[in-house]
Amino acid sequence: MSQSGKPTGLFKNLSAKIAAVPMVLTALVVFVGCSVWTIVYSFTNSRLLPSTKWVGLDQYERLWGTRRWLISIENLAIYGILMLILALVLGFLLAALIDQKIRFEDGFRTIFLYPYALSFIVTGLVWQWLLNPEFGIQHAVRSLGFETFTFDPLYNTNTVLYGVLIAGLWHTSGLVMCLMLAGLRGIDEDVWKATKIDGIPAWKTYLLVVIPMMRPVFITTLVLITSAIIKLYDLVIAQTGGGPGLASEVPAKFVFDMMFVSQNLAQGFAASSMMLVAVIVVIIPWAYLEFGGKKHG
Amino acid sequence: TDLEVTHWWTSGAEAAAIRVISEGFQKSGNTWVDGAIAGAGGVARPLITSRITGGDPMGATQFTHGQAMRELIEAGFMRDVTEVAEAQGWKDQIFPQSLLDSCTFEGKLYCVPSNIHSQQWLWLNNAVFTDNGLSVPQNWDEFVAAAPKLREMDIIPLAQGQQSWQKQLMFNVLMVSIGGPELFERVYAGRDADYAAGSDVAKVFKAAAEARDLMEGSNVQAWNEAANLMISGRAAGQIMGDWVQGEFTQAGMTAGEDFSCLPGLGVNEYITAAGDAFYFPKVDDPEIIAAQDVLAGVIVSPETQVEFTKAKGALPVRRDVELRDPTPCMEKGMAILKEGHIVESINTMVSPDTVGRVTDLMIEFFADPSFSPETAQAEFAEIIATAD
Amino acid sequence: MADVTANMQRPSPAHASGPKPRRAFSRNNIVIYGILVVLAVYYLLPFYVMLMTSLKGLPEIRMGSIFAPPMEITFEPWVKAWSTVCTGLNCDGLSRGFWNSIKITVPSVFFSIAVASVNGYALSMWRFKGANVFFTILIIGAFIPYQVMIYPIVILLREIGLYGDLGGLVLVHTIFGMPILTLLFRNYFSSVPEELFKAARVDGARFWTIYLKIMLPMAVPIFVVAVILQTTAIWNDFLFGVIFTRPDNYPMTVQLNNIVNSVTGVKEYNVNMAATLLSGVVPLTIYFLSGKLFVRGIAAGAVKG
Amino acid sequence: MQPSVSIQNLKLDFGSVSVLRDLNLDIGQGEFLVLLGSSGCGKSTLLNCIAGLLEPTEGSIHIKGQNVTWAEPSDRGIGMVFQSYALYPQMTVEGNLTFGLKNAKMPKDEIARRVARAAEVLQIEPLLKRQPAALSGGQRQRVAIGRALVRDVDVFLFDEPLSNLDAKLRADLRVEIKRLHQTLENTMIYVTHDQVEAMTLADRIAIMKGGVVMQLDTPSVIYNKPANKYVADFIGSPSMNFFDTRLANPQSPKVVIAGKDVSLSGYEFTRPGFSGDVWFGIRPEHIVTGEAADAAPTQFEVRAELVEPMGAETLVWSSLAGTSLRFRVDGQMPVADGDLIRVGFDPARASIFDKAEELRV
Amino acid sequence: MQPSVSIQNLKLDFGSVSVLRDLNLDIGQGEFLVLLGSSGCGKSTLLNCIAGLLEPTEGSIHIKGQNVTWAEPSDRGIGMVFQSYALYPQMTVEGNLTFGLKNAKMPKDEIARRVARAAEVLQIEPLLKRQPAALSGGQRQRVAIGRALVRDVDVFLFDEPLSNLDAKLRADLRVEIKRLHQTLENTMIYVTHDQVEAMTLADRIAIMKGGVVMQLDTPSVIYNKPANKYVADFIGSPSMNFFDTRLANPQSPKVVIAGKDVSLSGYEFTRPGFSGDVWFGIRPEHIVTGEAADAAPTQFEVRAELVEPMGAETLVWSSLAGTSLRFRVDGQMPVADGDLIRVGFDPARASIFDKAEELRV
Ligand SMILES: Nc1ncnc2c1ncn2[C@@H]1O[C@H](COP(=O)(O)OP(=O)(O)OP(=O)(O)O)[C@@H](O)[C@H]1O
Ligand SMILES: Nc1ncnc2c1ncn2[C@@H]1O[C@H](COP(=O)(O)OP(=O)(O)OP(=O)(O)O)[C@@H](O)[C@H]1O
Ligand SMILES: [Mg+2]
Ligand SMILES: [Mg+2]
Repeated sequence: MSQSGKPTGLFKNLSAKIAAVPMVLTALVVFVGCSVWTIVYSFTNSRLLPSTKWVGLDQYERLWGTRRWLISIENLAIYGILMLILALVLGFLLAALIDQKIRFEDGFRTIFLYPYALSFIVTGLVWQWLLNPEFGIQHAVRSLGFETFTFDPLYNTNTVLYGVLIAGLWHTSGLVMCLMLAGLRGIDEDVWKATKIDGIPAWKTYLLVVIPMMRPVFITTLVLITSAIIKLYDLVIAQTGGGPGLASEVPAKFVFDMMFVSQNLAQGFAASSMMLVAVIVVIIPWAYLEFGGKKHG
Repeated sequence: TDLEVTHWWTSGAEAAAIRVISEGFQKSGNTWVDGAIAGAGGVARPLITSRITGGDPMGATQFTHGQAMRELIEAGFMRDVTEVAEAQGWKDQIFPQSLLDSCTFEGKLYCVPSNIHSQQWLWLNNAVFTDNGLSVPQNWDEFVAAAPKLREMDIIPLAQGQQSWQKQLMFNVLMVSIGGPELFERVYAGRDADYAAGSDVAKVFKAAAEARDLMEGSNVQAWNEAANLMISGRAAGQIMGDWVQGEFTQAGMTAGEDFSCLPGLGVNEYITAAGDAFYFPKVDDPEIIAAQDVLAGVIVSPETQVEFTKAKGALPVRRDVELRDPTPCMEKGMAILKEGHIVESINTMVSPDTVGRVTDLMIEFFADPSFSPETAQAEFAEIIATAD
Repeated sequence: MADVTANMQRPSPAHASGPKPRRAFSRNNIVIYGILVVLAVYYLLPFYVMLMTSLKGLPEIRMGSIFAPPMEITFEPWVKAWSTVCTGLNCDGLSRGFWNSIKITVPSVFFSIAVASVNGYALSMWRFKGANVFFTILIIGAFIPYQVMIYPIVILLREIGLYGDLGGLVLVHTIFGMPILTLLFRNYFSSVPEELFKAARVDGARFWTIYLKIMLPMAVPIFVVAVILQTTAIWNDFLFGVIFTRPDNYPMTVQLNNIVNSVTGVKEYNVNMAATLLSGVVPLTIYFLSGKLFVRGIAAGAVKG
Repeated sequence: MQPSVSIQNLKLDFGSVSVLRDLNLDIGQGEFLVLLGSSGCGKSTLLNCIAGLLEPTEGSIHIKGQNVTWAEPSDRGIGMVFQSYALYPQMTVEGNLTFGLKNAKMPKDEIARRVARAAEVLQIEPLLKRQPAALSGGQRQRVAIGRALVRDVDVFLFDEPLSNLDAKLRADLRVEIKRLHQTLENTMIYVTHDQVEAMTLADRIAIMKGGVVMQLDTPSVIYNKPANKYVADFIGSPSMNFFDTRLANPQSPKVVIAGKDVSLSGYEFTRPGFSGDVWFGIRPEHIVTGEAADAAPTQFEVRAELVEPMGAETLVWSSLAGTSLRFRVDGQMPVADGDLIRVGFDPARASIFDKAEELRV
Repeated sequence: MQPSVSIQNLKLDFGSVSVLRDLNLDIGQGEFLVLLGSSGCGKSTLLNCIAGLLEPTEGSIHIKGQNVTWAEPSDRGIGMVFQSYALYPQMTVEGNLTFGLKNAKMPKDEIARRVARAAEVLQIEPLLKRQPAALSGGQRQRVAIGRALVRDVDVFLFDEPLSNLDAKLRADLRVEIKRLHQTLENTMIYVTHDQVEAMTLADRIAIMKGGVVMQLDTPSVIYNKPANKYVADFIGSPSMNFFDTRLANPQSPKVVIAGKDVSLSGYEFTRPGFSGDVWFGIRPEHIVTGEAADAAPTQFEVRAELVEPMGAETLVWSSLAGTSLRFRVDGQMPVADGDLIRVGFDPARASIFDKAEELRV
């Protein structure tokens, strides 16, 4: 038996702290450090290489005067909201259907999940193809005799985002389904029984009882989908290249093009700083509530 | 020695061309490590700059000339090849002079031009016109006049891909060809914003608006898909650089007979003499430095130039090489070059940032029929006012 | 579960009166299966088109509908995509990239999961002061577009001399995999009874012993999930693969990009599709084989808040 | 009188496993029936069949004379209370109570009336606006009962409603449920594996094992005259002491325990005249000590091996004739390990089972 | 003799919540101490402090004279058994038993010897190669005990080790733990909220409430002479009947219940001479009926309101002087709801608490 004194703060749980070093470094050096670096350089006149010629808020002024940036933000907002809602709805619908103790459950689940195994690049390419009026779905339907059938979302400024959405949903909703399915399976059987005895129809049970009970699942899902939405880039590149016109431009692409095509780093940094600020404003209060004060278990 | 060379020449003709260089290089006993990455703007450029600034430079890299590289040169990441140039007497052979000028920074030469590509061409599928009882236009105005008839026949007058650089190319071609080389240089090199807002430039925007109408229905992405529209007769013409010839040749069409080419859109026969160039990052290893020197020599050597330009369908950078089996179009180009009807490339006159802004404007303008030429011109003038 | 269904749908025995029980194909079931089948078509269509196109010859592609099955099946596009299609001067198709991808994916998956699982374990069992702050930063990090980070990370890697190394790429994957994976593991380990951890401490096990001997063997389901997610993400990664490696280490996605974006005359759609499928073979196989484990693993704790 | 719930030839298989086998049960109007049995014996399954949550493989279920074998759960006039409460976590208590009624489009004032009554009966008025998470276990269980109560049902089904609660609360709620039954006079079917609950609550108890009913009778008969050894052993804590012996029945029936003849003249035989190998069972609480032992018809001297003082009484573990013998003594009586104690019992209170079928003789 | 475990001025706060407040406790060598208290009173927290799994905010803990307040759990010479067993699910039983020893780098043959001994004591030899998932609840709990046993510790800590088991198994294992204690003679600290366990197992019981010890004494004292009303109410099931009355103490102490004078001449006062408002408490099991009632010093007539037959005895709920009165009658005695019953008790067996501080008078 040792007769040691009270260990001081630093040495308490020493191993745990050592083990957490990678995480701490990542959090501080990469996520905080790099973000701060980016923000700092957004106040400079950096072009191809970072420079320290300060220009104050010029980059931001220019950014908010750039139509492409405004369009990008608007596009992301529309895409993001629709994607969130539709992915959750579709994912939940799929999960609910699969949870009906159906036959071939494994088969259906695999069919809905496999797109997630493919990259956004592949997803974008395939859907670009399918939505191509020359030989895609429109062509196929027309050759069946419906000569006036028109389905070319990618070639219309007003609908291109929905074309991207179709592909995005195709890719992501399977994962959402999996998460939802796990959530549904975690719900107490007795609650189902109780609603049956109360004579509640199934749709009402889902809406009023089950979904509210699946809060943690929805949160995990939200984190996953939202983080993917904000990073939306590859899909657009592969599917539309941002077009037609600027109709499917997104912020991540704006940042990338600014930094590497226009070789105006500072402008790209300014744009990414704005994205960062938006993320932080939305996430921090939520993350604090969700992860900050929580007790074990 | 192994020398890693990055480039974005991945298509068939381009790959054949780069093979010429690599074979020439390997004859010297060195090894060519190929670092091909498809997609110039989006992928290859960040990679190349990251590699160089990240301290893991390749041995040599393809890059478009112009201001793009300036900062890397200024920051001291790039090697100058002045010695090789002087030893091999490039000054006398390389033509036009502007090629070397754009590689020169503070009196030193930092890149090796490999070929010349010109952009200001209108390509026409002759059969489309003759089959419909039209004569093949000889200039832009005739082409525009023929358009309504083509439309009736359900033919897209002007093919065009949706990629952003094509929109920019289109606009600047119109600027050179419709507006004339002086206008072009006054706007970009002189950065004369007032002029850019004036009536001369307004003509260019009017032409652009016309072109926009002519392009309606051309729903393809890549330039070669657009070319394909034309080859297959669904479109009548295309404004594109000389590299598009390769597509016609591959489709078995003969210049002059099956297709026509109108440099400067048949209006102002001026072309840009810009092209690709190779750059050499600074390295410590003397063996690699030696290999870089060898490569520099190989690129401009007459033997390479003949084969290379043939494979790529480009014009050579030396005055002393004879084209082998040139097409009538290439001969036209060569003649214009020799006459000195050359304009500088936009890339050497303004920064990539400015090019990007012009591009964004053109993307919007060409995509949206309700975008009036007047508004576009006003915005364009603003970009020119703040261009750098 | 399947048994229950079978029983619940059993027709009523002869002697029972009253309203008839539900039958195997009640209206309900028709609706359910109807929706499922329609949706399945949406999900399968791209795969079907890719597969069919990759088995056709070029002339047939130009003529026919993309939905029509090949009149004449040819595996040539596959062979070409795998072994002869050129990118630049290298004409060995995707095969080279395949091994590179494996070389990149295996260590990256290993390290990113190793680090994230230790993080999750430390966060849930050994909560020390400030741990949650770092964790929150990580989670926010999950939302940061990669493009924002590329530039500073290039500088960072240059400073520590890992730029261009496979090690550097592994590090990058570890860093960017950390937020989501840590969340996953933290949630999972939080659902492990705390008493188990206490018992191990009483038994004299310290941080690493508990992790290796107790927690690791218990976390198999969540490891499966993590491996699947991470393998897919890393295998499909393009941006990091191209920026943080040299050409001789380019992963398959880079080659796929080269093949698909190479602009030559007529697009060889069949080869492109074959290449696309080939590049997806590994993640697809993983999903097909372990989809069940994936769902089970997620259910086992990934979704508990 | 027509039975309230009548179950005929009920069979239920899960795949190849028979969980209920040809089960028959009639439950009278207003009766409190407890289904008692060890874990996995099919109690919940039977209850779910009655509720309509599981469909039987064969057989029929009638409630109030109606064949409801295939009716919807909500159409059967039943209410059910679950072990895990199964409250809707995001609704207030009131929401939980009214959810079913609103869904049935009942008029508002009627809903309010019923909720008020249920809240009053269950004394949960102050909780109506709270969420289940803010309730204690006992309160939650009361709300769960309330949910059945407001539906004004004929039959209440309870599936181990108290087993998640601590002992004290369990005792209190047990009494409340009993009171509730006396107030409402509904039929109640109550599943438990706790025999104290069964004994105190039931009008009749059905002891189940492996999907069949072993005995169905009043608590007192089940306790005093268990029909078979399983029931005898299952009921009572600590459980009955069993001696392996032989019932000789030439003229007067007797058994031999630890060498002593024990006459069974006072024993009420179910199968008079039986003789053969038997289990002779006597409950620990029927073993007396001290003066009472001296007065008992049968007496032994045993050594206390382990003493468990439990407050009001003390449990003593000893052995007799190679069999462990448990009995209780008054909590005030000083007993220590190793003490020799005189015990006695009245064979009339014993239960005897033949060894072959383990049925009461 | 030096105490085995000594806890001095222990305080523990979780954030702003004080869970333990200035707690002092000395546990003798070989003593079986039970910590009893309702849920959330801090029992587990105290045990975790002793084990070193939680660090106290203030105060010190000594085991065998050594200050171990800051020592590692494994260095304290303690073994701990958890409610949820906390067996390492992926190891065999043997692996579970040897994990701690291997961590301590004990020689192989010594490990084998200890495992063999523990397996013998706990009768789990046949299970050694199995995984915990293949064990029954009782077997798992035995393995969990074995894990502490092999470590040859001075102090065993049990945190509600039996509360996950069903009633029958609980009774059996209770006896086993008692036997184990008699065999090993270690110090044992045992947390439970089940009073039967506490009464049967403990040498001394510490009744906790809100982080402080309310009473620490032998089961018999706690049962018969609870120090305050909380303890009196907490111990005993059904719990003590309390009458709200006044203790008048001019010459001879007495209280008035339902209009009758009840003389307290036989009552052993803790605070002789006290007078004022009091709670007069009498346990249900100290209320007698029938002939015994006639002989009791104090008698009343009450009406049975609810009858709970429990087999060996029957619990009767009635009321007296506006207070609910519970008592037990023999199981054989026929009582029905509404019957008038004569009850009596001996005031000497009562417990009386002043109303202000609720301490025993
Ligand atoms: N869905 C199911 N599929 C297969 N077997 C099942 C299913 N549900 C229950 N069983 C089996 O049926 C038997 C009876 O289960 P039931 O739930 O009725 O037991 P129980 O008496 O309620 O037990 P407990 O006291 O543990 O609740 C058990 O052996 C169980 O394993
Ligand atoms: N980590 C914690 N943070 C804050 N409060 C806690 C924590 N752990 C326990 N508590 C609180 O401390 C009090 C005592 O908890 P403890 O677990 O010791 O109770 P207990 O007596 O063991 O109860 P039970 O019988 O339910 O096990 C409880 O009110 C609990 O809510
Ligand atoms: Mg059950
Ligand atoms: Mg506890």
